[in-house]
Amino acid sequence: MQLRIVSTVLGMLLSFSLLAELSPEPIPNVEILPKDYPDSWIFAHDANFASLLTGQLVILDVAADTKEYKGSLDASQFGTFIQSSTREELYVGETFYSRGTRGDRTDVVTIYDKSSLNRIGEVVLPGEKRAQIVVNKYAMQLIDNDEYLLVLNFTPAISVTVIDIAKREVLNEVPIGGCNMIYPSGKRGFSSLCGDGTIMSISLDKKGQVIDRTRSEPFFNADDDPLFDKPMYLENIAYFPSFKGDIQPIDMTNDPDILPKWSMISEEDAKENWRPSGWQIISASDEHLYVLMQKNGNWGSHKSGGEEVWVFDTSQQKRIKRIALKNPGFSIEVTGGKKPLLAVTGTDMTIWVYDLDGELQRNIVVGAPSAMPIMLNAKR
Amino acid sequence: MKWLDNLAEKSTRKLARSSGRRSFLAKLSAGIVGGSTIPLLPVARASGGGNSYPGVGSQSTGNLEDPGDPTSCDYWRYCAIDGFICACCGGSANSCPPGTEMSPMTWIGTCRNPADGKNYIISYNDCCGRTSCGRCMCNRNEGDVPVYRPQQNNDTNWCLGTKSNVYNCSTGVVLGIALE
Amino acid sequence: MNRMFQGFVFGCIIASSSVTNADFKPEPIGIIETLPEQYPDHWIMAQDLSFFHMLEGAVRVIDPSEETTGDQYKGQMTSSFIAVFEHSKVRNEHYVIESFFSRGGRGGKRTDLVTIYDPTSLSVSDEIEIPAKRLTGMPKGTQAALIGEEERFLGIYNFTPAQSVSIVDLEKRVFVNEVATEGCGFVIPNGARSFSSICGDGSFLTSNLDASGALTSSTRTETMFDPVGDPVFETPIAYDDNAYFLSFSGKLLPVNIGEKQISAGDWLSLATTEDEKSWRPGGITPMTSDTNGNVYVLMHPDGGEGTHKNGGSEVWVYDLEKKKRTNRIELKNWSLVVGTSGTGKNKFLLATNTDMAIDVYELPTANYARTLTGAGSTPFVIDGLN
Amino acid sequence: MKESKNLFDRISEQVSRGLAQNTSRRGLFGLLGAGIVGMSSIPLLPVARAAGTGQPQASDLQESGDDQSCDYWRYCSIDGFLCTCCGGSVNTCPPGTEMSPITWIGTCKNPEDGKSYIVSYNDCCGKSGCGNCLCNTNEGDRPMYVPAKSNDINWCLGTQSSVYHCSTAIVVGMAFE
Repeated sequence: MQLRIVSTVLGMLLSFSLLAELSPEPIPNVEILPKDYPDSWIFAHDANFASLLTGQLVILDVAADTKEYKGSLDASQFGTFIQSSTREELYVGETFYSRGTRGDRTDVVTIYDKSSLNRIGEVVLPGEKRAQIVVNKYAMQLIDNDEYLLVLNFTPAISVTVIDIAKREVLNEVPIGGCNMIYPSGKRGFSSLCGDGTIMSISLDKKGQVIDRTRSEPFFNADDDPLFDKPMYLENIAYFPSFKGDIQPIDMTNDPDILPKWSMISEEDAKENWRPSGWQIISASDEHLYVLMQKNGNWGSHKSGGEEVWVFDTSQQKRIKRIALKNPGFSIEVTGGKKPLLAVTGTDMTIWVYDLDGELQRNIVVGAPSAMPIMLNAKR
Repeated sequence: MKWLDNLAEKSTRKLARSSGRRSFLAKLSAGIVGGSTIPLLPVARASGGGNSYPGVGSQSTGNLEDPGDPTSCDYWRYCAIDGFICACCGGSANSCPPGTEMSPMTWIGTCRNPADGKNYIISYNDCCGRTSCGRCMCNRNEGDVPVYRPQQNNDTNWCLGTKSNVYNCSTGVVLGIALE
Repeated sequence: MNRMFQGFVFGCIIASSSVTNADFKPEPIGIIETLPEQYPDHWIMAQDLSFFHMLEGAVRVIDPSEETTGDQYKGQMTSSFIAVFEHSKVRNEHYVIESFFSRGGRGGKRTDLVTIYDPTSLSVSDEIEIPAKRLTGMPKGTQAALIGEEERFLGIYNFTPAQSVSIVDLEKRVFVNEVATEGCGFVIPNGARSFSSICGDGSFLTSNLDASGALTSSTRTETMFDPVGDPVFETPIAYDDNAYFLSFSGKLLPVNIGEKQISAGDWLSLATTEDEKSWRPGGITPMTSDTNGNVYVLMHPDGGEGTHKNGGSEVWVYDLEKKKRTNRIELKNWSLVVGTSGTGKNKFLLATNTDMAIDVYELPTANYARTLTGAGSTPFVIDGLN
Repeated sequence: MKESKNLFDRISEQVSRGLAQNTSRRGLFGLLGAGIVGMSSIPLLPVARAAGTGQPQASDLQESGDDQSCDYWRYCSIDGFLCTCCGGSVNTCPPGTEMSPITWIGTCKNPEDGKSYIVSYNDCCGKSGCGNCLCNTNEGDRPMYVPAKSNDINWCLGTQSSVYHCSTAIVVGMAFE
């Protein structure tokens, strides 16, 4: 059958005249991306709530008015995503069923080549326990110069699977009961926030075995003023905003060092009940934190999104700028490089791009009408 | 809750009905060779400037001999295309997005290049192995015949002969000039 | 490890048991709804092909006579990768013919199945693996069909692009045979243990099966229509002993598809006046019928080459008994898909509009009644159960 | 309970400052907190005993409102597609799905009798997302490190398939006043 088709093509080609103004174009022809992406590229993670099996990551150049869509990766069933900064690799944690929504379950970390976006490997995760949570960067992290990949499990028993990612080999599973999420800390380890207001820290040896486990004194109250679970790292300091508007810095260089917290909310702001709100609400550029803020925030409004982005200087611990968004934001990310841009996933689920002075640059639609690109990953 | 409302509103941002046809295309043959495409809703057509797809950047071929915007459903090469336009999805008019696979079998149309007035054979190779791109849905049916003539039909998923049959987007590759 | 969770659980026990005196009975947990064994005949099976997310289509069971989404929506069967739906009255079973990929959107190993659903529980009662070569594409009613009076066999059209039909024995729950239909496609049943396929040259091929599902003989007709000048849509409607095919120009071709012999009748015209000649049928599913021999066709004005999928602003009704067009229904919204359901008082014309919501019209008045909103993102097929 | 009481006071204070839109059902959450029910493993739960009867039963609960609306009183801490719009009901799953035995629990105030009830948000699993009536209320919701109070987690756990379809809201008990 294919032979017949090929001969049909040849037959048609033979009948073409040689007067072509446009030359015949090669088939097949598949794009390749640069090994080192420009600073303005981001990965927009479309959680796709109405069709979770077809979640995806879309690579966008937020500085571009043309050819802004660079490619995509699939990320099935509450996928997780992280880029390697030492290898030309991208990692997607995902879950498949042999019959789509039913049948045998397989959890994998899929490994993609960064420039071809071809799948170059896969690590099958044991135990059918990969955490399925709404897209969250801290459900999968790289540590120790990207040598080890950590994947969160939730059954609801909570643990972390340790993978030697160079060898594509599962090394260990570390239980972290009472605590959750993976915040890289120390030379080769991670920390997790705990429901009792403490932070637990685990150090691993080269074989992924636990060599040390510490737990802090309680330093926040998860009932009264919880910390958001998605912090922003600047160097080794993780900045956790709280529901009511504090910033809790934690130095993750070694065992977590709880630094003094400070408030983003002035007395004036408090009168208008400004609070942080949204999904991915904090990002950073240089020494500056960018936080998505909501006016008239209240109990339960911490995931509603906000109408302004406030910029704070971390050394002075004070606000240096307010950016009013054209369309309310749900998630934000600041790109790196010399000309950073502020990318905002609007509550309309399209991407709004601003310069750091707050001027709207462009609006980008990511995919199908149901797309929900609620996690933005700047180039790492 | 506001964002949910807005989301619902956005999903009503639907594709418009097509209008305006090029009758000259009706006379041209569109043949298969294998074939490409997936089908769909009749789509948004340019009204005035731009490609008429909100949130999608316009493009230019930068080639006077190949005029038009490859992200627009009105681009001359797309006279018998049916699916998501690859130029909006990380590919171009004649290339697939990274990480996908181009279908070796293609559905072929004959489209007139307004620059030289000549008719070109266009091969609508599908790009496969990624879930639907979802951007720039474009469906033009000049020369389309029902599926019992598969070689002239664009309702078929032409991700055949590829490692994955999952359809991502469609290209429009110039194969050569058609004899008048 | 689980201590924390137990803590929460015990907290709840204390709370709950402390209210034993209160005048209150807790509600049971774990109850799953069921549907009646025989659905009311005005219910519809709306198939959401999920065009933007093809791995997660669904066949949704909907009561179009109800007012709220919740009352309308009865349940769904997830249908993977632009699947095909069939229902057997004889066996009272639903069939979803679907494809799975071991690694989802990026592919991996493909598995094609006939998934069998129990209509009462809407749960999977069985599955039959078939060759991974079924046609995938826009929905056509004749991609698969039940064959024979006893509906023992299911024929499924394959396209690789080699053309064939897979025969499944529904009684034994096995794939039994692949019948080559080179140059022809689709499965049009005729009630006997045979089926016909439409060929690219305008002729028909009939394949006859034996009791085991093996091919015994096949016959091919002369050309019956012009597939270039005025092609017919793939999917006919069946009435009496005829299959009525609709041509792009708006004519109906009655074809008597018998086991031994196929014969075409005279063309019937939907248009009645000269003014109507520019009206053309079109849509994703442009034609349907009811149990009384009325054909409903989605029509648009100013038709021409390439407009055959544009949908329409009107539905024209043709009465096959009276052999004349009896009505022109002006639709509330431009629509792309039509279907009917029901008999007697609860009888409906359904039309998927360009917002992908389903408008409901009461028959025979054709009065607009309501719009169904819970039918999914792209409901391209609406099946009544008659 | 002391901590919770204080919390409740503080929430009430916010309500009185006029921040809330739905004051009727606001502020009661956190009184008892929220918890997970492991139905199969904890037979002592009234929840489990009731389930043994096998039939949905109309309790003496007086209710009002539209259970297909996100504002319905039982939905004070739900996140997902309402099963009432998906072929199920407020306390039953659509045909062919499986109800998750592990649930996230909220405390909602019934405006009809002014009492607070414990509502169990059992997910229905094993079919693709329903897509109808998406509702997300976050009162009492906590970040992921308090998993028992986080609605960002796919709670289709302990089911044959973890694919999420829709959410119910089952009244399983009465809360302390």
